Amino acid sequence: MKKIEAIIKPFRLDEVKDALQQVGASGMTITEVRGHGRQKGHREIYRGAEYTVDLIPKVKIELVVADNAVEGVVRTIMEAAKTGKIGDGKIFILPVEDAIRIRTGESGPDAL
Amino acid sequence: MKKIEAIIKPFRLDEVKDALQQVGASGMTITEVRGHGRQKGHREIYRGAEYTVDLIPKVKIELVVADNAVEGVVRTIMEAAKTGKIGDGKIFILPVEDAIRIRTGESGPDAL
Amino acid sequence: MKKIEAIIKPFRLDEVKDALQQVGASGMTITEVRGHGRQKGHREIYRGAEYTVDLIPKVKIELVVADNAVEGVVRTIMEAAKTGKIGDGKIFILPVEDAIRIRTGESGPDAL
Amino acid sequence: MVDSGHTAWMLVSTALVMLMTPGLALFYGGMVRSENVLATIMQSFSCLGLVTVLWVLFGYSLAFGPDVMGVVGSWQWAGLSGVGMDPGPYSDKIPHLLFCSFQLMFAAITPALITGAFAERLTFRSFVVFTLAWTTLVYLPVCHWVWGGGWMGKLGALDFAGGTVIHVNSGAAALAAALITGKRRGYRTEPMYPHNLPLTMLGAGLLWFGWFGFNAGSALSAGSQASLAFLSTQVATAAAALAWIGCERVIRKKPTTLGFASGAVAGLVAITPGAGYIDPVSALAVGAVAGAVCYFAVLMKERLGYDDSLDVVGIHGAGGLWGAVATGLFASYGGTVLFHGNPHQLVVQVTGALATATYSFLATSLILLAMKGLMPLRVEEEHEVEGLDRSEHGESAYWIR
Amino acid sequence: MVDSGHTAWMLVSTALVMLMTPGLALFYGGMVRSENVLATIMQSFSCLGLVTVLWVLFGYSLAFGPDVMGVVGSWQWAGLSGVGMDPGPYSDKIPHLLFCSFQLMFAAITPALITGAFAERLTFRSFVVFTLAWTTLVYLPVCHWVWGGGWMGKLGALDFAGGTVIHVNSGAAALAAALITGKRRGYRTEPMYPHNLPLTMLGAGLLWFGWFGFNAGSALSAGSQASLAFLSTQVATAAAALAWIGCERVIRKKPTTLGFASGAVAGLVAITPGAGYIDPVSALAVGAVAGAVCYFAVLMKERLGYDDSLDVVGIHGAGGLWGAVATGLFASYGGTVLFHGNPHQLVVQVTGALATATYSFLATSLILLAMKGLMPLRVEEEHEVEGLDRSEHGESAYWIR
Amino acid sequence: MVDSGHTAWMLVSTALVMLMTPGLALFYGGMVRSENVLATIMQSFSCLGLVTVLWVLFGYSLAFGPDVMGVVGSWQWAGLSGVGMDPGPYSDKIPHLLFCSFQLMFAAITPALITGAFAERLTFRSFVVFTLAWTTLVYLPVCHWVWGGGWMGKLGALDFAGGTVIHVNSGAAALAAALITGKRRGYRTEPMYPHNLPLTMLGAGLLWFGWFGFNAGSALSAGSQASLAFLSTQVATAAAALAWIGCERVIRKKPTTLGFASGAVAGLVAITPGAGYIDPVSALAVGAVAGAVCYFAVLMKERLGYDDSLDVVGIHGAGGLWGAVATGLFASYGGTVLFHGNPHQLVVQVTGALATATYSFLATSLILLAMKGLMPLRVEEEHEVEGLDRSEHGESAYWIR
Ligand SMILES: Nc1ncnc2c1ncn2[C@@H]1O[C@H](COP(=O)(O)OP(=O)(O)O)[C@@H](O)[C@H]1O
Ligand SMILES: Nc1ncnc2c1ncn2[C@@H]1O[C@H](COP(=O)(O)OP(=O)(O)O)[C@@H](O)[C@H]1O
Ligand SMILES: Nc1ncnc2c1ncn2[C@@H]1O[C@H](COP(=O)(O)OP(=O)(O)O)[C@@H](O)[C@H]1O
Repeated sequence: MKKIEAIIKPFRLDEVKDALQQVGASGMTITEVRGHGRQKGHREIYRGAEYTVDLIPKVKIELVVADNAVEGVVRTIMEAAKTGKIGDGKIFILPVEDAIRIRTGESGPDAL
Repeated sequence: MKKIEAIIKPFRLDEVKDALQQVGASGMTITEVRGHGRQKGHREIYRGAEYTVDLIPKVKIELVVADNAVEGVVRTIMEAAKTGKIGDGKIFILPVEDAIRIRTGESGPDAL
Repeated sequence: MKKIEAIIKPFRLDEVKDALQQVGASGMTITEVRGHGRQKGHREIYRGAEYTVDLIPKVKIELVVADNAVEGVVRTIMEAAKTGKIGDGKIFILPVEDAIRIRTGESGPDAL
Repeated sequence: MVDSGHTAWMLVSTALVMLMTPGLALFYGGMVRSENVLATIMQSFSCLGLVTVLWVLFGYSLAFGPDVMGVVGSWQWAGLSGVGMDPGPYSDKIPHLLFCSFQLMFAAITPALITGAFAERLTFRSFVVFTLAWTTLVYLPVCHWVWGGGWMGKLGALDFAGGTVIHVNSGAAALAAALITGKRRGYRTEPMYPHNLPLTMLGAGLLWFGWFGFNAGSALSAGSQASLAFLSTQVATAAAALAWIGCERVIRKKPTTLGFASGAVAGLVAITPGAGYIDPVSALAVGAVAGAVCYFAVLMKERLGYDDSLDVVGIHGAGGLWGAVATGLFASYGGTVLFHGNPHQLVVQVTGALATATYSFLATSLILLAMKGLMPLRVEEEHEVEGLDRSEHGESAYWIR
Repeated sequence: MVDSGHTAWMLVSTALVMLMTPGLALFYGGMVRSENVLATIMQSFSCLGLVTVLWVLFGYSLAFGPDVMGVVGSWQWAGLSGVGMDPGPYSDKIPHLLFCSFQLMFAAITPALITGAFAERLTFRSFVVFTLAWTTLVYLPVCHWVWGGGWMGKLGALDFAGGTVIHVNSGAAALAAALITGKRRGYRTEPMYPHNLPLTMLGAGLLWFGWFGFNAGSALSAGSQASLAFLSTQVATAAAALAWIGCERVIRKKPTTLGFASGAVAGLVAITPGAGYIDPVSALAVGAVAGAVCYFAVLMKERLGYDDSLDVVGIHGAGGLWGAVATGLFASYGGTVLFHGNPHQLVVQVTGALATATYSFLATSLILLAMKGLMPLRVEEEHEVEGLDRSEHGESAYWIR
Repeated sequence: MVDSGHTAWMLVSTALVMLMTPGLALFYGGMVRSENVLATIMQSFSCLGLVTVLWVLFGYSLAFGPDVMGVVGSWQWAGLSGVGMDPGPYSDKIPHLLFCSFQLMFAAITPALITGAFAERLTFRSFVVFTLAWTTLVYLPVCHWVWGGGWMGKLGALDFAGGTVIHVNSGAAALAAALITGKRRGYRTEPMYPHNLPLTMLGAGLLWFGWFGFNAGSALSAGSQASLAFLSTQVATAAAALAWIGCERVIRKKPTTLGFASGAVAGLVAITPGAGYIDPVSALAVGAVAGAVCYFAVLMKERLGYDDSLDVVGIHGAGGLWGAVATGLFASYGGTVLFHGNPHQLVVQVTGALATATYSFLATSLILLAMKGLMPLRVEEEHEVEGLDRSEHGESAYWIR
C-alpha cells in the first residue's frame, strides 16, 4: 500500500474529489494547510504598514491505496488539479506498512 | 520506529488520548481534518438551496513509536475509538527512519 | 527523497521558515496542529469550573527533500526552532518513494 | 394626553428592550460549543417571533386586561381590541399601544432567558411547544399578579422593572428545566468551553445597553425617576462585575472576561426590581453583593450536580432573589423599606419572590413532564454529539478559510 | 416650532437608521464566503461615506428641494443652503437639518441593499461609480416622486416609510445588476455557503432594531402614529419570520436560522409602506404573507437562473411589491383602502410600485451597460477565486489561531 | 424644570455613549492577535466598571463639583451628595443625576481609548492601577478645566463634546504609555495582523452610532444645536473615511476596510470639539483633512519607532489636535472664529489643546514611571508570546470546530 499526499489549490478540491470518486477512490482525508514555494505570496496592508504573506492556503489530500491503484490515482489528481499556473502543487508517494479499519478490525488493503 | 496515523471521530478524541496516556504513549500530535469515505455526509440548507456536505469532520492523531510499541498502541486506539458505526476511521502505519528531539538533539527512539 | 516533519512552537515558525529559505529549501507545507507530550498544558477557567487544556498549539512543517539535503535541513530547523525549553518539538524523517509536480508532471527530485 | 417627550423615551426604551433578545442570543451563543451556536441563537430569536404573535392574539389581554380575581386578566383585550392610540389605564402620557409594545418585549425575553438552562440538547419542536405553553401558563399570570392589577401588586410588592416577573420567574423555571431535561451528554467528562467569547462579550454589551430601556424605561416617562433608574443600573452593574472578578481573583487567581460579563449581568438583574427606588450609592452595595452572590451560586451548581448549561439559575434566579430582598432593604424613593424604618416591606418582597419561584418551578415542571409524555424533549444522542445546528436546522455556523 | 420630544425621537430615529447600514454590512458579510467578507462589508460602509457627501452637496436638494415639474427637486438647496436649524417645509416640529439627516440615512442604505445582488464579484471601483450614479439618477428622482412633492405623491400613493422608494426600487435595481454583472464563477457547481451565520444573525438583530427608527421614525413625531408603526413593525416581522421557517419546515423538513432572519427582513420590508396605517392584527397577516411570498420568490431564483447573490430581488423586490399591495388592502389610518371600501387606492399602489420598478430596472441597466463599456465591472477570474478581500483591498478578514 | 423631551434625548445619549465602550472593545479586540483579544476587550469593559465606581465615590465631585481655584472641583459632591433628581447647575432642563450619568460615560471611555497604546503587553493588574490613577490625576482635572468651571473654559476655549478633554488628552497619554511600556516582543519582525476585521468593523459601526450621543448629546437638549451636531458628525465622518481610503488608494494602491474604519474614527474625533458649532459643508472640510492628517500621522509612527499598538496617538492625538484647530477656524454658531473674523479664538484653541497635551503627557509619564518602580508593568516574555488571554485571564477566545 502507498500513501498519496497531494498538495493542491483549494478551489480545485471539489473537482479533484469528484474525479477521484469516479475512479473508485472514495476514501480520503483532507487537511487545510499553508504552502510555501515558488508561488509568490501577496501583500497585505494594515494601516500604515505593508506585509508580505508568503504562506498560501492550500489543501492537502491524503489517500492510502493499494499498490496497483497508485498510478491511476496520481493521474486523476494531476488532471483535476492542474491549472497550469505556478503553485498547482505536488504529489508525494510514501510507503505504508499496514492499514486497519477501526470499526471492523480488518487490515491490509481490505481496510481501505 | 513507526508512525501511526489514526483518523477518528472527533468526539472520541478525549477517550483515545486518555487511553494512550495510560499505556505510556503520551507523545502525539493532533490535526483537525475532514474525511470522505463510506460514511454519508449531511445536507445543509441555505435559503432556497440544499447542498450535500460530504466532507465530515475527523481528527487525525499521529504518534511516532518504537517498533515494539506499535501493536499495543494500535489496539488501544481501536478500543477507545470504536463506536461500531460507519465512519469510525482508519489506522495507518508508516515507516520512520529517524526522530530527533529539537530541545536536546537526541535521536532515534530516545527522542520520542 | 525524504520527508522531514518538524513539530515546532508556533512563534518560531517565521524564524524557521526564513532559515530554511536561506539554505535553499524554500518548498514546504505548514499545518496547524495541537500537541501532547511532556510540556504541561494550562488551566482554563469557565465560570465556576476549571479545566486543564493539555493539547498545546504547535505548527507542523513538512518538507520533502533530496536525500543529500536531509542533514542540512534538519540542522537548520533545530537551530532556528530551539528555545531550550520543554515543548520545543520533534523532527521525524520518513522515506518518500516519489514526488510529482502537478503543473509540469516532472517527477523525482526534479519535482521538489 | 400623549406627551411627545415621554413617548419618545418609551419608543426608544421599547426598541432597546427588543435589542436585548438578539443580545442575549449572542451572549448565549458564544458560550455554547460551536456546533450548537445557531440552535442557541435560534431559540432566542424565535421567542421574539412566537411571543409577539401570542401577545397580540391574547397575551396582552391575559396579562394586563381587566383583572379577574387578582389572578389573571380577562379576554376583553384579545386581538388588542380596545388597545388604541390614546393613553390607556397604565399611563396617561403615552399611547396605550406603546405601553403594550413595551411590555411585549419583556414577555419575549423571559422565555429566551430560560433557554440557557436546556441549551445544547432540546429539540426545536419541544422548545417551541414549551415556549408557547410557558408564556401562557406562567409568564402571563405572574406578570398580571405584579403589574396587571393582581394580588402581588395589591400586596404592595415593589418590582420596578421585573426582578420578580422576569428574573426570579425565569430562574426558577430554569431550575425545573435543567432537572427535567437532564444533563448534556459528556457533562463533566468532556470539556464544554464557550466557543466564541468575543461574541459573548458583544452580547453582554448589547444587554447592558438595552437594559437602560428595561430599567429606566420602566418609569414609563422621561423624568427624574428614569434618570435615577438609569444611574442605579449603571452603578450596580459596574460594582457587580468588579465583585465577580474580585471573587475570581481571590479564589481562582485569575479574573476572567466571562466573569466580568457574568457579573455585569448579575448586577443588572439584581438592580432591576429596585432601579427606580434606590440611590446610586446604595446601588453600589446592591451590585457588589449581587456579583458575589451569583458567583457563589454558580459555583454551587458544581456541587448540586444539575446541568443548567448557561447558569440561568445562578445568575437570574439568585440575582433576582437578592434583588427582591435588596429592594426591601434599600428602596428610598417610592416606598419606605427596612433601612428606612419599614421592616414589613421586606416580608412582602420575600413573599412575592418566593411565591413566584414556587409557582414557576411547579408549573414549569408540570409543563415539561406533560410534554415528556407526548414527545421526545431531547435530540437523539447521535445528534447531540454531532451538534444541534446540523441535526435540527441543517446548517453550519462557520465556514472560515 | 421645534418640539423637544419630537426632536428627541427624530434624533434617535436618525441614529437608528444609520445603524442599519453597518447592520446590513454584517448581515450580508456573514452570508458570503470568508474570502469576500471584507469586500462585502466595505461596500455597505462605503455607501454611508459616499452618499453622505453627495447628499450634502446636491442630493438633498434634488430629492427634496422645491419641485420641478413633479419629476425632481431644484438645485436651490445644494450645499444645504437654506436648510437650517428652524423647521422646514416637511415638518414644523423638528429642525429642517434634522429632517435632512433622517432622509440621508435612507438614501445611504438603499444602494447598500443593492450590493447584495452583485456581491463577491464587482470591483470596488465599479461599485463606487455605480453607487454615485445610481443614487443620483435613480434614488434622488424616485424619492422626489414619492416624498419630495413629485407626481407619485400627488397621485395619492401611500408609502409611509419607503416600501417603494427603498425596497421596490433597490429590488428592481438588484435584478438588473444581477443580470448584467452575470453569475459568480462556480455558481451552482461549487458550494457557496454563508461563512459566518452568527455574524448574519447579529446583522439581522441590528437591522430589526434600527428598523424601528426607519418605520416609527417616519411618523416624524413621537406620538400615536409612531407607536402604531412601531407595533405593526414588530408584529409583521415576527409573523414573517415564523411564516418563512414554517415554509421551510414543510418543504425542506428543517427550519433554519438564516430562514428566520430572512423572514424577519421580509416582514420588515413588507410592513414598511404601511407601518403607520395598518393595525397590529392586520400586520400579522401582512407579515405572514410576506414570509411565504419571499420564501417562494427566493426559491424561484433557482429556476430563473440569475445569480442574485444575497437575494435582494427575492426579499426586497418581492417583499416591497407585496408591501405596496398590502398597504392598499389593509391601511386603516391615513386613508381608506380596499378592505375599507376604496378599491381605487389599490390601483394607485400598484401603479406606483410598478412605475418605480420599471424605471429603476431600466435606469440601472443603462448605468451598468454604460459602465461596462468604460471599465471592467468584475474582478479578474483569478481574483474572484482568490477572494476580493485580498485582491481588491489587500486584507484578510481572519487570522484566528 | 425637567423637560420630558430633553430628558428623553439625554437618557438616550447617555446610553449611546455607554455603548461606545463595548464598541471600542470590539474595535480594538479585532485588531490584536487572536491570543490577546479577550485581554483587550477586558480592558475596555473594565474601564466601565472601574470608572463608574470611582465617579460615584468622588470623580464627579472633583470634575464638576464647585470650582477650587480653576483647577479642580471640590469634594462637596462626593458620593453624589446633593446631586439629585432636580436640575443642577449644568442644565436646567434635565435632572442633575442625568447630567452626572452622561458625563460618567465620557470619563469611562477615555482611559479605554488609551488601552490601545499598550495593548498586547500590559498586565491586568497594572492596567487597573493605571486606570484608577490616570482617571483621578489626569482626567478629572482636565475635565474640570474645560467643562467644570476651570481655567480653560474661562479662557473661552471651545470644546463642544470633548475633543480636548477626551481625544487630545488620551492621545497624549497614549504617547507616553507607548514610550514607557516599550515595544511588543517581535514588533516589526513578526507579522501582527488584526485577527478579526469583521469584529473591528462591527466595533466601528457601534462607535459611529454611539458617537451621535457623544456629539449631539453634548447639546444637553433635543433641539437645533443637537441637530446641527448630529449632521456635522455624520458629514465629517463620511468625508474622513473617504479621505483615508483615498490616501491609501494613492499611496498603497488599495483602499482597505480597516482604512475606512480608521478614517471614520478620525473624522468622529476631529469634529467632536466643533460639532455643535460647525455647519455641514465646513464639516466636509474638517473631515476630509482629518482623514488625511491621521493617515499620515499613523504612517509617521513607522518612522518614529514607538509601538502605539492600535494608533491612539495617530488617530485620537492627531485628530484631536486638528479638531481643536478646526474649531477655531470653522465654528460659526456659538462664537466667532478665524474664518468669521476672530483670529484670537484660534490662539485660545491651540493653547488649550497644547496645555492639555503637555499636562497629560507629563502626568501620564510620572504615573507609569512610578508604577514601574513598584510592579512589573508588562507580562513576562513567555506569556507575551503565549498570549495574554491565557496568561492573564486563563481563557481562550475561540474554540471553533
Ligand atoms: N519540497 C516541498 N515539500 C513539501 N511541500 C512542498 C515542497 N515544495 C512545494 N511544496 C508545496 O507545494 C505547493 C506548491 O509549490 P510551488 O513551488 O509554489 O509551485 P509548483 O508546484 O507549481 O512549482 C507549495 O505551496 C507547498 O505547499
Ligand atoms: N483510503 C483512505 N485514505 C485515507 N483516509 C481514508 C481512506 N479511507 C477512509 N479514510 C478516512 O477514514 C474516515 C472513515 O472512513 P469511512 O469509509 O467513512 O468509514 P469506515 O472506516 O468505518 O469504513 C474517512 O472519513 C476518511 O477520513
Ligand atoms: N511520539 C510522538 N509522536 C508524535 N508527535 C510527538 C511525539 N512526542 C511529542 N510529539 C510532539 O512534539 C511536541 C513536543 O513534545 P514534548 O514532549 O512536549 O516536548 P519535548 O520535545 O521538548 O520533549 C508535542 O506537543 C507533540 O506535538
